[in-house]
Parts: sequence; structure tokens; C-alpha cells
Amino acid sequence: MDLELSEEELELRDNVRGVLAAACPPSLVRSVFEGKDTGDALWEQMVGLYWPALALPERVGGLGRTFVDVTIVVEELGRAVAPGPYLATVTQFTPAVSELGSPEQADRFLAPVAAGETTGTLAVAEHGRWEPAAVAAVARPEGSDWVLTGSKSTVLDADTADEVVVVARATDTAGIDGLGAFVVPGDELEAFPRRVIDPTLRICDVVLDDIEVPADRVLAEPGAGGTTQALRRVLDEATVAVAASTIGACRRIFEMTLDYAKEREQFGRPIGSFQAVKHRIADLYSIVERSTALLYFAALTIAEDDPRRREAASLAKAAAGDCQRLVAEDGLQLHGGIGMTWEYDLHLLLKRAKAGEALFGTAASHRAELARSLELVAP
Amino acid sequence: MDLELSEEELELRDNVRGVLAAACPPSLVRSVFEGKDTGDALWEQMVGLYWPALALPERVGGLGRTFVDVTIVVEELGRAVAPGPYLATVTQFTPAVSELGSPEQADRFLAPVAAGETTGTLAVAEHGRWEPAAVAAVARPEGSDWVLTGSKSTVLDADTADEVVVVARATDTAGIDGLGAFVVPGDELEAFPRRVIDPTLRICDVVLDDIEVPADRVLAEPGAGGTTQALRRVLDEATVAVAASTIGACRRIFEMTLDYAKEREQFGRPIGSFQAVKHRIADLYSIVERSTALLYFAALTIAEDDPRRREAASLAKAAAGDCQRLVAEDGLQLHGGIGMTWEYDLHLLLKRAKAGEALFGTAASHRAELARSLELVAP
Amino acid sequence: MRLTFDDTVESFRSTFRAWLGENRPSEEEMTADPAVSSAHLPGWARRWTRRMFDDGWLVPGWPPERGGRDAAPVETLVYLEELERARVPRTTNPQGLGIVAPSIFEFGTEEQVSRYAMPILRGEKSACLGMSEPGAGSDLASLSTRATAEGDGFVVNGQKVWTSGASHADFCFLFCRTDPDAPKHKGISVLLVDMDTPGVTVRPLPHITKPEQTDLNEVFFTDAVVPAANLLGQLNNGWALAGASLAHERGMVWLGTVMELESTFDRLAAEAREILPRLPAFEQAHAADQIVRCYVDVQAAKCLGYRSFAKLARGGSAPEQALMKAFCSESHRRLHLVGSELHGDGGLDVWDARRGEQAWIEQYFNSFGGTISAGTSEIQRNIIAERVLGLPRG
Amino acid sequence: MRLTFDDTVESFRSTFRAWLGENRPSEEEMTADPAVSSAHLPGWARRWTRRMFDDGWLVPGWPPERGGRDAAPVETLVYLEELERARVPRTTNPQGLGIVAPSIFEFGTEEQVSRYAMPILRGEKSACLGMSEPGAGSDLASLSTRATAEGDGFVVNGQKVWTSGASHADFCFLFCRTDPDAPKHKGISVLLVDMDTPGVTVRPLPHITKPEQTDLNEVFFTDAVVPAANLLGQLNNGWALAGASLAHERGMVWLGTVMELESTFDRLAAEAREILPRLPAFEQAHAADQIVRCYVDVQAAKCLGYRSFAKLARGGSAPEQALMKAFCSESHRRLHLVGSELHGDGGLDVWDARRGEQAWIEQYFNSFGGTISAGTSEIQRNIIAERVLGLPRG
Repeated sequence: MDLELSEEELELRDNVRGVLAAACPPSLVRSVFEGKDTGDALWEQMVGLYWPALALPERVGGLGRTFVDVTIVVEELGRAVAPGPYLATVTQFTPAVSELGSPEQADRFLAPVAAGETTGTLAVAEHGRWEPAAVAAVARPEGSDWVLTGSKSTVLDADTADEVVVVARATDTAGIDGLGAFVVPGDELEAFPRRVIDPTLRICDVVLDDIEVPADRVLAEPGAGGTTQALRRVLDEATVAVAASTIGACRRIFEMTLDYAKEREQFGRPIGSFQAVKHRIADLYSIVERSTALLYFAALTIAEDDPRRREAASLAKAAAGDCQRLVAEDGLQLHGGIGMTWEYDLHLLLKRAKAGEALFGTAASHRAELARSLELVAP
Repeated sequence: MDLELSEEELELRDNVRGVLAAACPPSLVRSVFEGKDTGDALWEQMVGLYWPALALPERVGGLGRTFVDVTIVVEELGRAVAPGPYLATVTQFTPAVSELGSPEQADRFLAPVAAGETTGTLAVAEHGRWEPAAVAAVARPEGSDWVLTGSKSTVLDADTADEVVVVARATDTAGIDGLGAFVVPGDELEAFPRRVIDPTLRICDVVLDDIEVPADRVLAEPGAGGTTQALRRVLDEATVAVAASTIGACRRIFEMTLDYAKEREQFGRPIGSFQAVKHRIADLYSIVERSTALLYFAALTIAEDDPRRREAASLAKAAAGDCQRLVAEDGLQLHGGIGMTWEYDLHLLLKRAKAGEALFGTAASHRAELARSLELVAP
Repeated sequence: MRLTFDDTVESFRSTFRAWLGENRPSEEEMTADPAVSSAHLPGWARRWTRRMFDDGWLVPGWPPERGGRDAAPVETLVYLEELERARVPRTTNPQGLGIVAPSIFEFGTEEQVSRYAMPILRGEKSACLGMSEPGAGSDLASLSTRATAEGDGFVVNGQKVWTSGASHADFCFLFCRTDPDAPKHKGISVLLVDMDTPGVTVRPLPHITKPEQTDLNEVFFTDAVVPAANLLGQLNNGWALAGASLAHERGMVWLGTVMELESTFDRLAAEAREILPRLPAFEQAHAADQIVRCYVDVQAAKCLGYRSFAKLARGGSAPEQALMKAFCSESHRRLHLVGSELHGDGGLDVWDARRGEQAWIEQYFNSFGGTISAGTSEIQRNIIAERVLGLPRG
Repeated sequence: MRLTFDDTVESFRSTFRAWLGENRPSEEEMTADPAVSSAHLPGWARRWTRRMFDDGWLVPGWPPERGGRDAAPVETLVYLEELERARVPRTTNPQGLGIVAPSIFEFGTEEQVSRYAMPILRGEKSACLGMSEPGAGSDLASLSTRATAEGDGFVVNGQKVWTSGASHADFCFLFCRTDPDAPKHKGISVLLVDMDTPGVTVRPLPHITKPEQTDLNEVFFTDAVVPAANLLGQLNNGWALAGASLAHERGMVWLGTVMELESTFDRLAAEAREILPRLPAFEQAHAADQIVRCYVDVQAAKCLGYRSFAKLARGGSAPEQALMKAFCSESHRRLHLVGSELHGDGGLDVWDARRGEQAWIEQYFNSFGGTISAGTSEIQRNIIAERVLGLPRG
């Protein structure tokens, strides 16, 4: 098992980091936070660099690289607190179409993604829960069409995405049975953006008010075999991607804290020369490194379609949760007052790190998942 | 609310500490650990000083002081890792007789305790659980007598106590209904001492093999009103006493660690001058002080029969659990290799602190109790 | 040890409670015109301070001429309990009343008392504390704001930062360097500087959760002229004065902190009772455990506070002060973290309209003010280790 | 990044696995005559070491004349994986094989190699490390055991402590002070001291959980005469030698540690599956959460180890070494604490007959050996902060 980036992967990372340093400086992020910018220009730049096409098959115009590369990009986006539709389009919409739809549907919906013409997202969660059994939205047949009713919570970019994969279930089904998936044009949904702590993430609630979906937009008919299993695979990818975003932000917080500790002097010496500060920074380094190792392992299991992928995703997300908890707390504390000002960049990262914890399952819910897979508690 | 010891209480504490320094030095404790001494002489000395009589009413020959004084003594016993029947006799047997029995029975069984002629204990736990509903041992009537069958776990001093209060339930009852309490002479029980980490605590398992109990030794007939409530009051006292023992041991570990950090030099300076060590010792001090404050509050609620006593007992035991976890770990770690030797006294205290965690409910089980009393989870 | 106070203390409580019922500012007037900084005195606050002063309830332990009634410490304790219970702020300028005024009484001239301290007591003036600088946060001795003697006064140049309430304060209790050649601790003095002095400018510092509104400021001094009469105490004796000033703040600050912890916990538990039943078993137990741990912390803080008070009331020292500062502020922070996590993804929402106040996650970020200002948690641990436990300086 | 190794590596694995199946010591002979200290060589261990040496499997990365086959690092990795999987110890004298022998190869004379290093490789001799002293634990530079040049040799006086395996070792790799007047780091040398030298006495140190049996010892030197030919490397160059010696131990030590973490976790999880169903819901969830946290730790340690190995294998440096030392030893400790707490009051029982080994609580106490010896966790954090992260020395 080789968990260090290859030359090619390192090159991608450095490349992405360089682009974002120029195209997504903290000043842009702050503008988005303050509602003065949308970040659209950044997305255009990403498209120009083929980032959305990275892991898509060459068949649809993609570059045919792997989920590891996507993870590297998303980690850097987290590090830069980048706004924009990358996360939802590439790590939620794309796998949803790939895993749930037919090859024809994949060609139809993913070619425009590869070309940067379409953005997308995934509407699965309800009441803040992502597990398939929590889906209550209903899909009822009408002729050859389906009609969707219900509501969805915590959908990224729902108000701006071109296409939204909506998961709903057949009437009178429950648990993991009866689930289906549909591609709905974004403008047919009612999306309500929420005011959240990290405004670069457009978190919306969605109402499904008798939305008609024609047959060719049905990725998986309610109750079709394997839908839940396929949906879980989608959730694995989305979960690992959110972990990557979180860990990217955490690594940057760690680096800023380290730099600050070297520069900031109190009592005539750098605060980083005080042993208690040193040990805490060593612990931050440790938790970031550990979480990164688990993240890369999870990304690999997905890239290589290893049977451990689901467990690895939960390990990565649980570790990312512990990581952000410690890194946000000590990172802010060790900065002192400067970290609490709007003008200093730290808070942008803190908010991205915190936001990641709540998306696609908290650390606690992934530990619950692990407790079940280890057969410590009943499934 | 006044949570600092009064002059009189301070005097008692200093007195007890002085006696134990002379009569229960670490060399005695180590002898008991090695099976070379029983600690009987120490108990005779405690009797001579009327410690068992401290909180008993004057009616039975007691000194009429309060549970706060008992707490102070038990804390010092924990600090000295003292062997002997004090804990079981004074904080388990005595409240069991007082709360569950008639005034006549109190006179009959407690006068010999006050006089130092009788030791006692309480057999309530089964399979390591102390809550009343966990009692499965059965008491069936036979004429005016009762016959006890079943087993008890984790009974302190069961192999040496003169009298044992046994809790059992009427046939075909469950939960908190149908409980009764009986005083059984110690030599009628089969007690199996366990090899435990702190051999100064004689932890036994007990088998009840058709033990006949005459009517005058029945403290509470199975199913009599108020028995469970009275039993809970007994458990409150016993629980707080175990917390006191634990915190006494923890405070001593803290003090030894502090002293060691001042004396032990590495890299040309006392290890206590390293800031990381300093901060950890400050945290040990903090947790010992906080646990002590909760302990005294709990002791007061029992002494003054305040309605918060049950919750206060759980708070004290939960805090004592967190305290021992941190203090044992950092205390041993900061001592380095010397703390791991048999000849150094630290391990005696570590083992007492750990033993306290598992008796009369772990920290986790008391947090569960608090979650119920706060109505966070269903009762 | 005992759970209850003497009857005389309880009767003192009743007296104050009755007075409070009749004289307190109403909820309506407080919410209609809230104090927006820690030196802002809205109309109701000015009237309320004056009423307390006139009737001897402003600082009960002080003599009547200073707004008190020579109350015993335990009486002050129940007085504070009653104020907290009634949710009435004692002042909207806590540093003015708690630190600045007593320091002026202790070290000031009669004129300084009548021009600066008494107006604070009568609700006529508010004060801010000019301590932290960009290069001197926890390390006050390194401050570099200069006050140069010139003519019959000083000329002040330099910059302060994190100055709470500076945009509303009438004057600043300013620590500045009056002897640049002396060892760091020995060249510092305190000046009372009117905030409308030419050359004093205030720039609000946009804040981590509310960029548009803030209590914190940068204060710039550019050739600001301060009369010699505004030097507090001895020249170059500011270091000793700083220790004494901050000591005024301690004593019973813990009580308000603990009662705030309790009310925050109550809110947390109430919300948890709604949310927990909807969670799967494992997550429910996990969340409940987190909340119970907060409860243990809050109750421990409370008991520790009362224990520390009992020691002080008997004339002893209470090493728990630094411990209470660190532990209460950290518990407060933890409560808000647990509060935000309890709400899952809903915890990301800002400005909770239902509660009419900042969301848990915003308050979590704000709560670092408590573990950073007035001596960081790290400084408090140094104090515990060195001054309380006698560990050698590193 | 990739999950699997090349086919050539897997074929190396198969070769070793086949050899191991035919040549390994049996469970029976190992349990009949267990190694009771870290320098004890029971008969089977002597034969096993010799067999590995002869067939080039003792240290695969070394050349054939030293018991190896010039294997690549990744091959050594799978070799160690296979040994762990088969539960066969590579040696019962890990410090001899891992530190002492390579140091002698690096710094020693031909005679020292043939008299001390090669016998270790052939299972004929064992060695202990004489580093810690009562006044010099983490702080090796402060050691005071003296070696005074006299005639054609040294006279050694002083005391070592925490010396693992000293009661069984054939010789000691002894750090001692040869120039008392030089600065602390510059007066230290290494001597190879036969343990049967007159004046060398060993006193076992009764141990926190097993007073009757121990791996740790005090070693006293009283006018012990050591020939000059037993000086390793340059006189007064011991400090550099210490760094180099301990570096030999690193590299792939993490793999055994991680695999032990995994097997300990498996035991914990197996016991938990029996115990958890009997617990009330809240406690069940709490215990499960603790165990899952251990699982995250173990898996993180494993991934971190492989990541660090990948860096080393590419010729880079792997700052994770100090991090792995601290984190793995602390995870190990935590596993045993959780194991003992899982059992409730049963966790107090010592010597678990069913498992035929020490109880969790005993192993918890023992596990502090990992966070204290070979550089405490505190020292590891200093190393991470200063050497890896470049924070200034305090």
C-alpha cells in the first residue's frame, strides 16, 4: 500500500494550489462572504483548466484520471475556501449519474459537465440526515412520467445548479427499499438558500412540489434492484470529498498557526518557543497527518473500487471531524485576538472546517456506522 | 452554600491524616498488597479512635456527627490506600440498616458497629451492576423466615464481614418492585475473594445457597413500600463514599506528581519548569479541585438530606471517574520510569483510584443516570 | 460546610429582591435601547446606575457615599445572585465600574475621584481600558504607547488594540510608557485620557461573526495632549497599578459567569429534549453524553466558585481564581460547541431567529474572547502552576 | 498512491511465506520455553535465529554474509508483515539485533564485529542497552557512569537503570562518561562490556504489575575492568553514536507496532461483542463509541505508517517517525484503558486466566513503558515541534 502522492499527483496538487493562490485569494473569499462577489470567474477558470473533467471517462470528454485526483483538487479547494459548484458537480452529481444511471444517461449528462457547460448537485438528505433510509420524498408514477413531492434539506448549490439528482421513494415503501433517482432541471425546483456560517457553500433547502420527471430523466426507477447499493457508493464519494475539503482547510489552519507561533513574540520570545504551545502544535500536526493518511486511503479504495471503500469513507469522515474540532479550537486559541477579527483570514478557514463537519454525516454518525460495520451494535 | 471545611472539619481531617501517616504508611499497604499483612491492627486503631462511631446517633453509642465527617475520613483512607472494613461497614452496611430497617434493628445492629465489635457490608450488585432493577437474587418465604438464593458480585469484605445486608426480590417480580433486604451473618455466606488490582479492597463474589433468614433479621420484607427508595438512599451514600476514596487517592497522586516535578531534574532543570509539564499539572490540579468541590456538595446534600442528593451523588461519582482517568494517566506518565516500579509508592494509589471507578457505578453509568434525571433520554 | 446561609443573609436578600422588583429597568426599555458595546450607556442604563447609587445598591460592599451600604461579602454574593436571577445587568460598563472606578479610588487624587470615578458611579460617564497593543497582548510589560512629558502634561503617541467599548467610552484608563529607558516593568504609567482629546481616534475592529458591529476597537494616539493632573498615582508605577486594577475585577466575577453557564446549559438541555428523540440510538446517546459532560462542568464550576468564595470570606486566599477563569471560559466555549453540534447541519445556520440571538456556532467563535482576553487560558495555567503550585519559572 | 504492491514484491512475499511455513518454530516449543526478558534466548530462539541467518532471512535488507539477501525496503516490509501474520517473533533480543549489531557493523573493529555482532546474528549472544541512569532518563547527556582509562583499558563505576534484559544479556552496549571535564555531550563513549565482568551486578527492578518477574533491571558497575579493545568507535564520540544507534531502530519498527495494535483491537472488539449486548443502551453506545475511536486510531496509525514508509522508500525523509512513536504508544495505552473499562468491575480482576495473559488493567499500566521509554511522548513532541516543524528551542 503506497499512501504518498506520486510525482504526477504532486504535480497536480502544486498546479492546483498555484492556480488557486492567484485566482482565489482570501480577498475573493471575503468578498463572497460579504455578498460582493459570486465567484463565477473562478469557476470559469476551473473549467478552462479541465478540473471538472479530471476523473470523467474519455468517452464523455473527460481526462480519465481517478478519484484520487479529484480528492487532491477538493483538498486544495478546502484549503483556499474556494466558492463555486465544483464540490457538488464533481463529487455529488457526477457519481450519482455514473452509479445510478444508464450508460446513455451518463453520456448525456456528463459530457456537458466535462465541457464545463453544466453544473449539478445531489438532493438526498432530509432533516439533515443522509442515510438512504431517511428519504421520505415520494415519487409516484403518472403514465410514463414520475411525479416528485416532498422536501430536501442541505442541498449544496440547489439554487444555482443546472441539474439536480433527486432521490425519492415509491409510495408506501420504507427503509432501504423502494428508492429511486431522478435528474431534475434546477429551475424546476424551489430552492431556499440558508444563511450559513460559510457563505461560500450555498446550502439550500428544497421543496418538491409535484415535479414531473419524464422517463428519460429517471436514473433509477423506484424499487429497481441495486439502487440503494449504488446510492451508498455515491455517498461514499461525496463523503470522502467533504472530508478532503475539511482536511484541506484544517491543514491551512495548522500552517497559519505554525507560522504565527514562529513570528508572534510575547515576553520577548516567539510564542512557538513556549513548550506548552509547541506540544499543542505538535498535536495539531499529528491529527492533520493522521486524518490525511486516512483520507488518502479512502480516496484510493474508491479509485480502485476496493471493498473497504464504505468503511474507509466513514473512517476518513470521522477522523476529519475530530481533526476540525481540535484544529479549529487550538488554531483560534493560539492565534489570540487577531484570529477573531474579520480582516484576518483565519476565520474563513475555521468556518469551512466547521461546515464540513455537518455535511454528509457528522463524525458521530460515521462512528455509529463503524460501530455497526464492526458488529459492535445491531445494524 | 459554604463548601469549605469548617474549623472542626479541618481539625478532623488533619487528625485522621496524622493517624494514618503513622498507622498506615505505604510499607503497610505494600505488605497487604503482597499478602504479608492483613491490616487488622489498623482497624483496631480506627475503632479506638471512634471513627466507625462518627456519624452514628448517640442513641446507639455514636458521636452524632454527619456524613460530611465520614466523607472526610474516607477521603483520607483513599489517600492512604488504607485496607480494612471501614468503607463497607460505615458507608454501606450502616446506611443500609439505618435506611431499610426498623429503629429496633438499627439499635441492635449499629450499636456493635459504634463499639467497634461488628463489621458489615452490603451485597446488592449482581453482574457488576448496582441499580436496584438489576437484582435477580430471590427471597422466598418459609413460615416466618425467608430463604435467599442467587448470587451477588463485587461485595466488599464479604469474606470477613460479621454481618452482610443482602438485597433480594420476591419470586416473580422484576424492575424496582418486590425488593427486600436482609441481614445475614457473614459466616453463613459463601464468599469468593477475587484477585483484583488493589488487594487492599477485598472484593468478593458471593453465592446465596438457600440461606435462611429469621424474621428479626429482615430489614425490609420483599415488596414493602418505599424499599427501593430507601435502597437508593443507601446507594447515594455508598456512591459518594467511593467517590471520596477515589478523590483522596487522586489528590495524593497529584501531590506526588507535583513534588516529583519540582525535584526531578532533566536537561539541567526541574521537569516542573517545562511549560508543557506545568500546564498538565495545572490541569491535574483543576480536575482534583473540581471533583473535590462536587464531592463536598454531594456529601452535604446527604448530611442535610437535601432533595438534590441523588443527582449530586451521580455528579460526584462521574467527576471522580474523569478525575482518576486523567490523574492516573498523567501522574504516571509525568513520573516516568520510577512510577512503574513496585518499590515506589505511586502504583498503590493508582490502583486504588482505578478500583474506585468500577465500584457503585462507573462514570459512564452515572452520566447515564444524569441523562435520565435531566430528561435527555427516556427513563 | 453547609448548604444554606444564615437568616440575616436571607433577610438581606429579601430586602434587595423587594427593592429590585420596584426599581428595576423593564424588559421593554432594555430591549428597545440595548447597550451595543461594553462602554455604551443607554438612557435606561444611566438612570438605573443612578438609582442603584442613590439607594446604596450599586456596590453594596462599599460605603454609602460610594453607592454602597458596607455589606459583608456573603451579602454581596446574594445581591449578585438576585441580579442574575432577575436578568438585570448591574452595569453596561463593567470595566468602568469593576476596574477603573475602584482603581481611581485607590490611587487617584480627590479631583480625579470627583471628575472620573464618581461620574461612573452616577451613570454619567463610562470608561474603557487601554491595555493590549499589537505587540503586547498577554505581555503588558512590552507595551510601546509613549507618553512624553511636555510642559504641564504628556504627549501621547501609539496604538491600542482590542479595546472594548472605546467607541462609546468617555475616557480611557490608558497604560503607556513614560520611561523608555527603564526596565520594561518600571517605565509604565496610567493616564486618564478623555476620548474627545484631539489626536485620539477610534477604529472599530470588524469581528469574526459580526463584521458590521463590534465591541472591539483599535485606538490611535497621535500627539494627544493629556494634562499632568490626569496621571494616576505615581509616575512609572503603572505595573503595580495594573496588578491592583485587575484584582478589583476578581472577587465575585465568577458568580455571574457561573450563572450564565447555568442558563446557557438550561437552554442547551431544553433544545436537546426536542432534538434527541429524533436521533438514532447511537447518536442520541453520544449527544446526551456530551450534554451531561457539560452539566458536570457547569455544576463543578458552581461548586468550585462557592468553595472559593467560602475561603475568601474567611479571609483566606482562593487560588481558584485563575482556575475559575480558565475553567469557566473553557466550559462556556465547550457548551457552545456542543450546542452547535447538537443541531447537526442546522448548527451551520447563523442568527437563530427563534432565539433572537446569535446561533451556537457564532457564539462558539465569540466565546474565544473568554479564553483569550484578560489573560489567556495559557497565562492562567502559568499562574496556577507558578503562583499557586510553586512550580519553578521556566 | 496505490493499494497494492507490484507482482515482484508479492512473489517475494510468497517465497518467504513458503520458507516460513517449513522453518518456523512451532507454537508448542515457543510456549513451552518462553522468552522471559528482552535479552533471553531460549533454545528454540537460538535455533530460529541461526536458521534465519543461514537462509538469508534474518535481516533481508542486509547482504548474505550478514544474514540477508540485499532485499529492497518494500520487500522487507512484506517480510515483516508475514512474520507478524504468522505470529512468529523475529528475535527475542530486539535491541541486540535492531540497535547493537548494526551499530557495531557501522562503528566497530573487525574483531568487535566477529566477537559481538556476528554472534548476535547467529543466535549465540544477546545484548542489552545501558543508557538510562537514575539522574539521566530522557536526558542521556547527563549520564554520570564513569569509565576511567587505566592501563590497557577502562575502569567503570556507576549505575544504570531500566536496563531491559540485563539479567540475561551476554554483554552490554554501555554509554559512559570518559571525559568528565568536556561539555556534557562531548565526554561520552560506548563500551562493549561482557556482563560476566567482575564488578558488574544486576538487580531486577520489581515491576508495577508483576513484582516477582521483570524485564527491567538496575545494573551496578564497581571497578569493572573493560579492555581498551572494547571501546566502540572514537573515544568521546558516544553522543553521535547514540543518535546513529537509535536511528537503526526506526525504519520499520512501526509495522510490528501497528500490527500489534490491530491484533489488540481485534481482541477488544471480540470481547466487546460479547459484553455490549448486556449493557443498558446509553452505556452500550458510550462503550461502542470508545471502541470505534480506538479503531479510528489504529487505522490511522496503519495508514500513517504506510505513508511514512512510502516517503522513505522514495528516498525522502519521513518526519512521521517521532509522530508514530508518540501516537502508536498512546493509542496502545488507550486501547488497554478502554479494554479495562469495557469490563466494568470485572476489569479490576488481574491475570485473566481465560486469555492466559495479563488483564487489560495490568497491560494498561505496563503500556506506559511505551510512552516513557526510548524517548517519552513529551520528548517526541519536542522533536516534532523543533526538528520537524522548525519551532524555535525554548
